Amino acid sequence: MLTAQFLLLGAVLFCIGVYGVLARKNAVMVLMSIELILNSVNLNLLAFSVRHGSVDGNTFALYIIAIAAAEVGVGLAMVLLIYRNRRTIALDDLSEMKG
Amino acid sequence: MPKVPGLLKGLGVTLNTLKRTTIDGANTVQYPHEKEAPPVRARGVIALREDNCTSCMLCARSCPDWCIYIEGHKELAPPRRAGGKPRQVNKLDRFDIDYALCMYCGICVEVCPFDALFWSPEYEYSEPRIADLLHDKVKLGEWMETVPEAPALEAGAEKKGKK
Amino acid sequence: MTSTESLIDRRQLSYIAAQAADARLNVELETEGMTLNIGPQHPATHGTLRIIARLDGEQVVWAEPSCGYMHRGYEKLTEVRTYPQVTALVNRIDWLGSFANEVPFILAAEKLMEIEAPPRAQWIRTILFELSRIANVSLFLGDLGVQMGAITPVFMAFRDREYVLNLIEGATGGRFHPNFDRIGGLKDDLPAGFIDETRVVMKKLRNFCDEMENLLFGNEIFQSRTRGIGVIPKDVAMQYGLSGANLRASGVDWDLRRDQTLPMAWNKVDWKVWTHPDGDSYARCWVRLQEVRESTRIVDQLLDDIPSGPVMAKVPRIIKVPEGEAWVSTENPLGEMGYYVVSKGDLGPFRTKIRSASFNNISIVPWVLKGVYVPDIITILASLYFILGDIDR
Amino acid sequence: MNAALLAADLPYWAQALLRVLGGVVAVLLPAGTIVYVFLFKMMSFMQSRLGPMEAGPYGSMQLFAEVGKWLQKEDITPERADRFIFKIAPLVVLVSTFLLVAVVPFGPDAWFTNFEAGVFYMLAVSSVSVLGILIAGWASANKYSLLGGLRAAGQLIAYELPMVLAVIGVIIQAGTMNLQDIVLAQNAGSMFGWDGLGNPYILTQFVGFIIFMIAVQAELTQTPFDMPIAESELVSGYMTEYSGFRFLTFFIAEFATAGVFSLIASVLFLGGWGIPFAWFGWDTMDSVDNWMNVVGPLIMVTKMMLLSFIIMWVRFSYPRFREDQLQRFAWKVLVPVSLVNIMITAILKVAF
Amino acid sequence: MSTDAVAAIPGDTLRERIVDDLRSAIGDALLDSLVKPGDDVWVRVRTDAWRATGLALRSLGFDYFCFLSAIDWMPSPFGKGEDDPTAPAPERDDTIAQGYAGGETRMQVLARVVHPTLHVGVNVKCDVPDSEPVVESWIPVFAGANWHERETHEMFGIGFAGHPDLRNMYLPSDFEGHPLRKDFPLLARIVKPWPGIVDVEPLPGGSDDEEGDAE
Amino acid sequence: MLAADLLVAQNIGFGIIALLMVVGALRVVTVNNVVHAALWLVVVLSGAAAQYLLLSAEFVAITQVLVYVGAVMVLFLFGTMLTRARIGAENDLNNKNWKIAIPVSLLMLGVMSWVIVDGFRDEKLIENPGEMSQVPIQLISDDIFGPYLLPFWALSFVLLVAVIGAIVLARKD
Repeated sequence: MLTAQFLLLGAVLFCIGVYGVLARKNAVMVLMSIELILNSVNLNLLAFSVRHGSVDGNTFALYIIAIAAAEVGVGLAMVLLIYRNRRTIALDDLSEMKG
Repeated sequence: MPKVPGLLKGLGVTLNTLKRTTIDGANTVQYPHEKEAPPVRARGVIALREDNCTSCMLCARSCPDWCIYIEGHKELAPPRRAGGKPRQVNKLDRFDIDYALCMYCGICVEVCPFDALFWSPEYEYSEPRIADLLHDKVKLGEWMETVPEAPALEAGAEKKGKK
Repeated sequence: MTSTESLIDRRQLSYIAAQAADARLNVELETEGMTLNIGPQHPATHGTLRIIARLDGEQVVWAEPSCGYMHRGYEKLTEVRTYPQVTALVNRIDWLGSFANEVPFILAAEKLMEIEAPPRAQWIRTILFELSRIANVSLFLGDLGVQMGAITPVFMAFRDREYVLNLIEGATGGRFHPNFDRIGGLKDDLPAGFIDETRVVMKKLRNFCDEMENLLFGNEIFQSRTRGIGVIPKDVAMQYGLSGANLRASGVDWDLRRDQTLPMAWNKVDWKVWTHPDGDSYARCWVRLQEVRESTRIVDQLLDDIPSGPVMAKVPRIIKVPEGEAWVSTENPLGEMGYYVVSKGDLGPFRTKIRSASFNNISIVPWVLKGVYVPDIITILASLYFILGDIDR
Repeated sequence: MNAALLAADLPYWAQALLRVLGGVVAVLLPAGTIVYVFLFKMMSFMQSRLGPMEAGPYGSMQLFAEVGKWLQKEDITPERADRFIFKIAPLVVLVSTFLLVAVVPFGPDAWFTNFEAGVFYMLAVSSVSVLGILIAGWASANKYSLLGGLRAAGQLIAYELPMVLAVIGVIIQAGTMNLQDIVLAQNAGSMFGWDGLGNPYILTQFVGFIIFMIAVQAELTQTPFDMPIAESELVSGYMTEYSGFRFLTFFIAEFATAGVFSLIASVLFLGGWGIPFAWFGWDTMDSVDNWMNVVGPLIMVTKMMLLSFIIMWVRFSYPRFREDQLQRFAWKVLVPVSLVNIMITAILKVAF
Repeated sequence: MSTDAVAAIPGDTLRERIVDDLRSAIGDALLDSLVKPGDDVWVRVRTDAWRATGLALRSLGFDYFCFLSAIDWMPSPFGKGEDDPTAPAPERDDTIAQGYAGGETRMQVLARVVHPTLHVGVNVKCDVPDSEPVVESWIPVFAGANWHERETHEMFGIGFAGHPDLRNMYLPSDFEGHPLRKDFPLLARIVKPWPGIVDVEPLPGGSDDEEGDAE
Repeated sequence: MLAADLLVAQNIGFGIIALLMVVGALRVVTVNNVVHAALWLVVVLSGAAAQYLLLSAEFVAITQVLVYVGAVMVLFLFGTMLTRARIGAENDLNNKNWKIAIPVSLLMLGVMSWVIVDGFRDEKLIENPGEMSQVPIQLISDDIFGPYLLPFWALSFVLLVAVIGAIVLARKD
């Protein structure tokens, strides 16, 4: 197994995630794309963890998973709030930050 | 939140029933294998004693569901006493009860002045086709075998002859 | 708007507020409104009642029962039938307590004819009346469990109700639809052995009531599901004409068996009218449970001293009821069941208004369902206890 | 089932096949037994009736009749449903069950996998079924189903937390997350210096056990926590639109999961495949006699039946909660109590 | 115990007093009344005083709403559906005769309210004008009248002014006709002839007046 | 088992899973139904968990399943179903600059792949794959509660804030 194969997979996922963030209009879809990006980062972390024979990568992967959970929680709460006030979750329509 | 006693009592009831069913047997009956006898008065099916029927139409007229069909004709019967005039009697041609319509109210049995109709507790006569629930006079006559004696009455009842 | 109406509105509002305070997790996610059709084929509406509920999340914004799936037009049908035929018909209104349906109709006809059944007939009528109440309400107790997810009570209810039905069948010949009452008395006397059997069965039913109390009423989950749910205040209950246990659970001490003089045997024995001050679902269920117990007591006492004598008064063979109007209502298992019979001197009634208990009891549903949660719809409907035939007639 | 036992002699593919077969047996056998013994017979007896009696002696073949009936039923998909998701949803639920059984140890060498983080894995995998239920509810294009699915999701997430927290007490006491080691720790343990009984954690972690069983009841959506399928409210919740084979899949998953959770509970709290007084002083996994690989599974099945009995007994006796009461119960009672339990366990662990 | 309650059940004097109280409350809107001894009390009020009567009764303590319905006093033109369809239609008496407490119109609205502590009820009737069958709604008086009025509207075609929604309760919304009106035929009695019409066929050639000695 | 065997098996496994993940990820950003996208994301995340297992990070893999598949995705589905999850395709999920997004992300991919390939060439992940063993959980916990305790505290605080924030945001009043 090569280091590069994991890193390349991570890169592909990352770019797909970036595309999703840029191209998607629906707030939930954007959040999902962010999850893709976070996962690609995790993949890199773990690959390097193995590469260097240290567990630090594992630790930080765990931290990232926890952060992702928190992010999704808050993000979805915001989406619901926006939806409640405006009956839409299309981000383009949200030009102002009023509740 | 929940206090324990009420919840445990509920478990006790089901466990008790489980115990009782195991020891004393269930309250249900394995139907096709064993059957419970219906009470004597049970209104299962109407039986016809054809000899008594004079096709007077009273039952058909008083049926709330109009489910009794009677056809008959008059006919001369030999005189009862020798030398008498030949009697004119009503001869029954058709006596059908449509059990798909019947609501088992028993009015026809009650109004019959000649004791031609009886209740039988027999209940197993369901049919896959609804048209087969129309019982003709032959079939109704066959039910006569299953008609039981009227039950004894509870103490204190005024004895009276069967009407 | 009168002042009472605004009072009701205020109560309704505070009720909604209290319910909303109980919101799950205290976090309400507002969702798109949704219309939920409960019924006509739905396991919770024992029969074919349909409830159209407008929901916000799981909270009911507006609910309306839609009945008529079982309308048989009995009021019209009575106009083309003779009095004995109508008796067979009205059996089918509240099919769980059939015998009790016949009694007020027969009493109304007897009132118009100004005859009275002999005492023995009155006694037997009362006994069978109470037996049908037991058969009806014990099924309610079992069904209550099913509506709330407990599957065992219903089997116990069916088990013990079967004994009562056996008694009714043994006496009348009809398990569900006795058609045993006649104008002027009864069709027949009791068969031998009825009294002893009934005593045994009444003991079993008291035992059944204890079981229900332990299995269901004492259960904390059941209590938390029913207490404070679907509160109907006294004055609202009266306005909507609720009757029976539903009215008594709202604290109105009114029982037609006690509070009117009818040629029946209730006032000859010692019994108690149970009321409950709360007016919630639990109160309604609890009052019914006590009523089953009380009914077994009534039956036991009546069995002790059945007068002897005939069971039929002298009536002509062809019954023509004199001209007039009469209203008779009795305390049926479901509540006040009354017949307003208008006679023109014919073989059959000219017009019969059937005042069935469930129609009034269920007409409060739009009021009481406002602001409750979907699971509470079921609890409240179950505790109001209706029979479809009794609503639609 | 004893795949690991034969591992030395068998090629890779044969081992894998054996494990798969063992897994199928370990899922279907308990499910079938639970359905027949408890759902058919015990429930009937508790309701004063006999239950199925026609198929086979005492209706023992009834289950096969039912399976046959379901299999030959038409597989109906609602017209407006999301077909693909509708079809895979029951399989997701079933997969969760199969993944769960993979960590359960049945004997010293009778296991499918021996994860280091077995308990953790079990908790992770059990949450996958939520996904299946949620998409089953959504894809049915039915309001009752959707409500049922949402309720299930809310409930299963709410009760996963108490379950995790209840298990943590055991983990602290055993000092390991490996299920096999937890079994060993219980049976080789001692109480107040007396090791005759071992140290089944049901005694020391009684609070944890109760919370775990309540959470299991909720995870399995059995009464009093069966709002997602709530017969009288939501018809059949997320299962409303399913028929035939796919309903059977849900059905198997439900009862197999009950069995698997009972197995896990008996591993965590009842000493797993060991029993008191029959633990002959073994103190490491290697020292356990080989015959335990045969007796162990039997002991496990016995314990599973015992715990399933309790689960089903409660199911047949209680009415159900309301959704908000259930959530309140989870967050305001179970979570705090289990946190206190963890605290006390940790303190005692450090103290002794 | 029940004996006290029985003693408290009011007699006819109470009923008469109720009628007097009602008369003083609504004045000459009370057209007619009937106190049947030992039975019940009927009053008939003017159509325009229908709601006022309800309010007056409430203020008299009649808080319990029992039912509301209507009566069509026209004799049915179809009889009991037991006529021979081949024979010419029989003559029927079609005079409209109202019942207790009189009346002037074909249809009357009938309601019953009860005093919850005195345990005495009052049957209130009011004529429904033939030309425009509308009376006032009782919903402001008794909220429970809602469904009863809907039912009455559906069955008799009587309108209730002030009722928020007089949808059909039982029948489909596009159903035509008002089933409980006497001129609405009961189809079940029309599509099938009465089996009682068919009589025993006479003896061919024999005269009918000759009676046999049987039975 | 031979190390070479393992290497082949792992590489095949990696290939299959990676393919699934890439397809899944592409579907996530292109499919026009929110729930379908979420389910494709589940495929990607489960694939990621499998990759973690290959990378001998058992604990992280299980956490991935527990948190992502069991909780985050359920939350996603829950949220979408509460708002607008319709059955069938929706057309307006992409915004108007999706055409620009494609070259942007392709460019990024190109740059990154060039860097990765250039930087690592055929460097092995680990010299002797047979030595690869699962990371003991104890080491991770020593790591968390040792040198990285401060981030752990910070994380706990973030989680607490997130919980409170989510509740405050989603509350009705």
